Amino acid sequence: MSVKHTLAPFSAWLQAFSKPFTLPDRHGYREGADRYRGWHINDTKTCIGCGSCAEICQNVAIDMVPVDDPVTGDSGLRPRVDYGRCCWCALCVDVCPSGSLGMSNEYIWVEADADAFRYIPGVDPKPWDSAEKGWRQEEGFDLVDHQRVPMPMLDPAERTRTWAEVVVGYSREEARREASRCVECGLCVAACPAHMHIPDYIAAIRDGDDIAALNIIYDNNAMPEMCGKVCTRRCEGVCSIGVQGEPLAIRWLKRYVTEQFDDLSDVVHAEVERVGEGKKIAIVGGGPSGVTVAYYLAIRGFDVTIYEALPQLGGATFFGIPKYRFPMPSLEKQVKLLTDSGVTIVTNHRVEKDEMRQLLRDHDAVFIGTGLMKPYGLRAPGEDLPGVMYALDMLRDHHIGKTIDVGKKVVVVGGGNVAIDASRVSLRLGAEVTIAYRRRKVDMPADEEEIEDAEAEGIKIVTQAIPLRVEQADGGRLDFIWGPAEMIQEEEGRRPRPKLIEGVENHMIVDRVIVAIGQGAEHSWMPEEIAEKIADKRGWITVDENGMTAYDGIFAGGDLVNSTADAISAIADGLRAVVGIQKYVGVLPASEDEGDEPVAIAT
Amino acid sequence: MEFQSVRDILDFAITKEQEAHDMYADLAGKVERPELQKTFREFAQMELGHRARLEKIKAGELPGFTDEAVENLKLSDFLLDVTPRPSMGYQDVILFAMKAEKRAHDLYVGLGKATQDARLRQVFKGLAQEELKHKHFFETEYDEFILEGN
Amino acid sequence: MPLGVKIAWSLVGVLVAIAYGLVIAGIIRKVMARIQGRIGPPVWQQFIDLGKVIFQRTATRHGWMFYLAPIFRAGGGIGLYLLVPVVIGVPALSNFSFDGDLLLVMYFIFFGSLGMALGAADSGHPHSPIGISRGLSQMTAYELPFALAMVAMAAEVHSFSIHDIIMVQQGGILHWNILTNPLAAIAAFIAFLGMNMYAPFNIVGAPQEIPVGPPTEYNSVFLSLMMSGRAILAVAKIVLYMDLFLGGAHSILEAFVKTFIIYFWSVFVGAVFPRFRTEQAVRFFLGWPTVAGIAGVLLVLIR
Amino acid sequence: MTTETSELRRRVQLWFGPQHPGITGNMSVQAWLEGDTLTAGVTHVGYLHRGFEKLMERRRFIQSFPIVCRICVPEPDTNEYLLAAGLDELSGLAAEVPQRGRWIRTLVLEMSRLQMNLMTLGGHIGAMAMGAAPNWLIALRDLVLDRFEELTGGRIYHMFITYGGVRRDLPEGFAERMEANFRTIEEKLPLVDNVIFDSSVFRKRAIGVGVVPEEWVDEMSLSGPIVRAMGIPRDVRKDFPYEKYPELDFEVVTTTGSDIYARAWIRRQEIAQSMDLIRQIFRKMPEGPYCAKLPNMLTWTIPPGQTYVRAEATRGEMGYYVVTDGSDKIRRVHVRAPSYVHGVALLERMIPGTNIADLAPLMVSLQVCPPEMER
Amino acid sequence: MDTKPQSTLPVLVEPPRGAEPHAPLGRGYFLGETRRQQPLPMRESLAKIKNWFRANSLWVMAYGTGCGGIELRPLTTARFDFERFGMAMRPTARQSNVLIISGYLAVKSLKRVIRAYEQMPSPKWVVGLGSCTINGGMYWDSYNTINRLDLYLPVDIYIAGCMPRPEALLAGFGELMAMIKRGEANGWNHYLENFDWYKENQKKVINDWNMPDYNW
Repeated sequence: MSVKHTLAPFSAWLQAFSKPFTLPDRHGYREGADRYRGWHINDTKTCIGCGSCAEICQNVAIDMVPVDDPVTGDSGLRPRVDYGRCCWCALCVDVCPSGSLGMSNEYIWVEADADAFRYIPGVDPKPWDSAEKGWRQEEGFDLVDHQRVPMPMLDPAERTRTWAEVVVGYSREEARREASRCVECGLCVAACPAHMHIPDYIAAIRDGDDIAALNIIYDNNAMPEMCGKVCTRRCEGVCSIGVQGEPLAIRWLKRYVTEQFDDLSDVVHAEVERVGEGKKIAIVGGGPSGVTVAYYLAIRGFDVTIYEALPQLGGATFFGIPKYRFPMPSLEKQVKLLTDSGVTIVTNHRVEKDEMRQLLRDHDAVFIGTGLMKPYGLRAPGEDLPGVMYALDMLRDHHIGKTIDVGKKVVVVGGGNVAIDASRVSLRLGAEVTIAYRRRKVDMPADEEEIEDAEAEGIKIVTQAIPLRVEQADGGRLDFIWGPAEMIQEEEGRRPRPKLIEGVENHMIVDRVIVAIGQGAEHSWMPEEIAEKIADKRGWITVDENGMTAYDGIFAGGDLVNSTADAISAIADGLRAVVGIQKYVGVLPASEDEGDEPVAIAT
Repeated sequence: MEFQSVRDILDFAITKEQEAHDMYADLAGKVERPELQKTFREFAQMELGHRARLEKIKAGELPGFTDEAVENLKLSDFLLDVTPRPSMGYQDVILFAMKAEKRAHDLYVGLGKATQDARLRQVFKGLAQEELKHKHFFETEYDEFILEGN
Repeated sequence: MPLGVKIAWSLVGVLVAIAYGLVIAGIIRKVMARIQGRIGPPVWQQFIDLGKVIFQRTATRHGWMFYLAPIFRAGGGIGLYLLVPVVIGVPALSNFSFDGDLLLVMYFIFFGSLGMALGAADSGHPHSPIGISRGLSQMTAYELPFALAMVAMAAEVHSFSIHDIIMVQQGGILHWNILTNPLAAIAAFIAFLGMNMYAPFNIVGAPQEIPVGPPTEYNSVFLSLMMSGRAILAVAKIVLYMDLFLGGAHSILEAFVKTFIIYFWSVFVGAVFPRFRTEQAVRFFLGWPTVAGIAGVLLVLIR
Repeated sequence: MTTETSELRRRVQLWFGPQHPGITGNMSVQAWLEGDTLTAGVTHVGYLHRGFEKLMERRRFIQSFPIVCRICVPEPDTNEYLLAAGLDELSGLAAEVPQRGRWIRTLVLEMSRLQMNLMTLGGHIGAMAMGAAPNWLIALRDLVLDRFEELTGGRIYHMFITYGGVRRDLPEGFAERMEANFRTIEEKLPLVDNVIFDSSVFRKRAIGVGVVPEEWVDEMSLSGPIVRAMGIPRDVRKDFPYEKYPELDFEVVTTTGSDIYARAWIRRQEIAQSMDLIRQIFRKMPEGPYCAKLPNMLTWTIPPGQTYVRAEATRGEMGYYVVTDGSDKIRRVHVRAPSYVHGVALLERMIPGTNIADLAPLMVSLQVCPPEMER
Repeated sequence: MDTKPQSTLPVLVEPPRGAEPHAPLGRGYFLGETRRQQPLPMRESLAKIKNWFRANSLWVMAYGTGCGGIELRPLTTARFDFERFGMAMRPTARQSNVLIISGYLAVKSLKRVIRAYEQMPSPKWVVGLGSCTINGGMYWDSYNTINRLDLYLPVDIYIAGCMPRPEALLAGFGELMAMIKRGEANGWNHYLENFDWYKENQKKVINDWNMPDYNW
């Protein structure tokens, strides 16, 4: 025990005369650090309710609960955090696809009641709702992949010289990589009119099980290859990854799966009971809705016959969609599956009034899916001049193999998908094409992607151009005269209407004027007593929640019914009718839902 | 034609509405398609409604014509005239109705110009406005549903 | 002064002494907190603790010896206090000093611990007997230098009366025993470290080893008795030291200052050292402090 | 039960823990006494068992990160790093971890070592009932925790190192604030030295007490400060360099004695070493991204494989044996925790002959971390 | 408000497994408090004084049951210094008033905690620290931990966090003190009144129940 070692410890008394370490505030409260992980905050306006936070939370601390005032277009759910589970790892914040979730730097919460530590950030008001500081998402650390695997496409210059498909399609590797971006939120399922099981088949693709993926797809889509190529893909519009990055290429993934198999009959095995043996169903119109009804009833053992006026099934997807988007073999593949499933197909056969009456007598139910086949006229002076043609007619003639002469220069009137298709077909037939559209480019009903492709291929788009009249010009050509329009917004939320600016007339000398302004129903084949009951003034047909019209035993679907003019809605109508028909013929209890397989329709 | 009073004018207008109704009712019997028959009957009913409105104004139950601005899409200005046929389609039906309303509107505008009495002119202006409103109804229908892709 | 009045005054003195003991403990807690870099509890915290403990319900049942132990403890403290005069000339605080009280004092210092030993052993908790055995070993060890210092004092004045010892030291600081017989004082003050249970000699209640030693099982009123017993024992001991070595006190203020200094001495050492093991502590006391005590006695005898 | 132990059990039996201030956590030691000497001791664990290795088998890779840091409460970062390193290696992401990410990982590991050592050093003397030094040292450790809070958003559980790098970049002015904290720490450390290494009582209590014989090192696979206190320079940072340690300039601290004092001395030196390393890291750290581009964490799968990764925790060699099977979850994890060796096997072997008062200092100096033993 | 209504607690257990308390409830040594009376005005003010003393001298049982123990060290030492508020760590259950359940409880720990809790003299309080005590926290699906602490012990106050920082702990203890002063922290009474229920729950998870059934 040396003197040094006895005396040295007494230097500790120096501390008694210096400042204590104790924090001065009586309650020891300090503001949390700038990126402290404290209580959750959520911007409910930008939150889309995708549930990725709940998915990544390893403690199951986050539940998605319905809130009173959801913003339209999301799931209507918001995360509720249970601080009896949370571990403040902030993975939920980092994964949040919309970037709405954050954490404040507040950290004191004391309660006597264990059940009080549960709240919906942003909905239940809390003192820290407006906290500026705290843990937020940061560039450079993403738990989800925001970048889409690029889709290989033909070069625009290349495309116009050939009818080959523009989109090349993913390879297996690319598809698996793209599929692994999915966060499985399921917002797409709600957005898809047919409520396809999108996350499920994407998961199957990711796991490399293409057969399973195809079967999941066939759960509620009988024309998936068509959808994989030309769907309007509302699913991608709501995709949660798309909020901060590029949405998942759901359509291309579906396309990838369907392209993997040359003969679907070997692969698709629907596991359903054949409840419909002995029941006969007639389907008028072989478009997507009709095909859907036919397929799902046929696999249930119904005796199904499709009557189609054109030489091929497919309806608008056959005669309307050009082959560089939807090649013939793809369609034939799907029709073959239909045949293999036992559907009788009668093509080149137009049902007329008496036959329709006969069909009703012979069958347990009849489904009408004739679509909107009659183009609306231009109704401008000169519309009956030779050289003015209708896009629908032209596309149909082209697809059934007729030769079409479009001359050197073409103007297409209209801005829908039909107009774009007609333009691109004309382009490939060797013409120089201009699109004249009454409204602005943003108002065009055609797919944005289509418009971009068309422009890339060299199609000019003239907007706010109101066709006034068509006159005969020299050399058998036509003088297309149009006036400029101004856009007026009459009601909030509706698309603005064009209004002619009088006094100005523009001329365009062309060989052909192709009209694609719109199309309506054509019911001349329908017996009056039926039309009287089911059709409204515009020719549209109203159906109930089972897809049945006001006429007992007649079901309807497709463009006739839903007016959205896209294939997936038609398929959804078909699915609804499948359930409805089964209930109608008594093989399915009327009150109960069928369950989720294979026809799942959310009410 | 001479109009002495507001009453006269309204009586005239009521007659006009009645005529329109009769015409639509007549057409409803002539077209082939049942759904368009319904459409014409609907239009006829609409004209009856207009007539009832004018009668109420005449009886003083309604204050008069509102002065709200109505947008003129001018669709009827450059589109073709339509002759009613039994096989006409919905596009033509709307177009026909639109043109009919435009004609009525033009009539009141013309009458208004020919009238010296400022008060009566006001009434004609109001009636023209009414017809413009009806026309606008059809024009929006045309714009929205017929020219869907354009 | 009639005996009755004196007894009454003494009882008041006991209460004051307990309060003083608590205050001084509170101050020490505060000082200890400061050296640890903390702010520390309020000075009156000991009173709150005592009050809280009194208002507790007990939930223990043991043999009757268990309940007697706190009484022994408090009794030892009070007995010791009543024997040592606090302030000379203030009748209320001069207590019952008599010839030979020094012997009784040494007994009373033992008394509480012995009672504790009996009671704590009855609690059945293994920490209690281990703590008691540690305490008694250490006590035996520090009693040796302490007793030697006492003997030196008694030999100096040829009396076993504390009052006599105080009287000898009157007349200035140079007459204080701490200066007249520094060796004995050193022995006594080292023993005081052991007596006061501060580091490095806090082996009885060592929480890291045998939490918290003998009083492990005590709570509620019994714990409060022990707390006040401990407070008054501490006061009695420092008053005794003041009387023996610092010449007693003539005013309350003087008593306050002197006792505080004595008490602080143990804290001064205790705050900066860790704890000895039991056998290290025993060996320590039997080492040079004992030698110093013997030297102190010899110093008196030689003189 | 052998005759010998049944003989022992007739002696006084004393339970240390689980509720006992002298035990370094929630575990207990059942001991038998003869006088003041423990003649035998049995460790009892299971008070903290949560089944982490099992829980990880049903969580996605990213979800395991919040779990592993709970394995050793006072020093979570080594666990995070090891899981990240193991998965990096198995998934092939290791090549993509950016340099800055690796530097920040090293920084976090050193900060973690620093704070742990500060606390343990206090524990050495705290276990001998000297209150002041632990108070100061834990207050100083808090300064490091403040920096952790600023860097990672959490005080104790950082959940900061992930595969591919780390979760955030350094905040503005981080190095300066760290330097200011270091100055405070360095200012106080001489005082700490005075009351610990220069204290006669501490020397009496610590020198020659709790000596671990050198033969036990390989027999029991000891590591960390226990081994370095015998003069064997064994340190994973040097022997199997990982992250940026090869680029840092440091020597393995060793001393001789192999007793409590020597181990405390090792920790004291490592505090200084950590501060030096952190200063070096700040000097050498390049700019750039801090994390590789991560795949979608909700669906990520790692091809089948297995690996053993190791790192130097403050307590010794920590290792993770990770097996993946191609799914999105870990197939098996085994955590090689130094405390298990030191706290169960070594401690039981050292108890006979130990004084009752020396058990707590012994446990601190072996740095027994119960949650790590139980996982 | 003195107790949580029984109905809010989820019933975990089926009928008791047999083992009855060895003394009938209500006839124990110190069970006066279960026979509750209408407090007289005088008693009420006395209770206020008692509660003031109790609130300002909380002795915390030094038992770090889980991860949360790590934040108790800064709390008790210089940086946050809870002794300022009259609190102190007591190493023995007999002298403690507050039992901090610092995080998750393994079943084996639960047994010791119950033992310790029952040894503590009334009035006593339980503070649940962190998510784990509220609803299982990180270890909600672990086979060896309990999820809800209030099924086994009456918890007076919860502090959310994982881990709650020392500042949050101070706030929690401040709230506990306020509750004690208001006379609201009555978990210990709740325990007495629903003793059978708690015992059933405890025995449901603790399979090797070899402790005496204390009758308070």
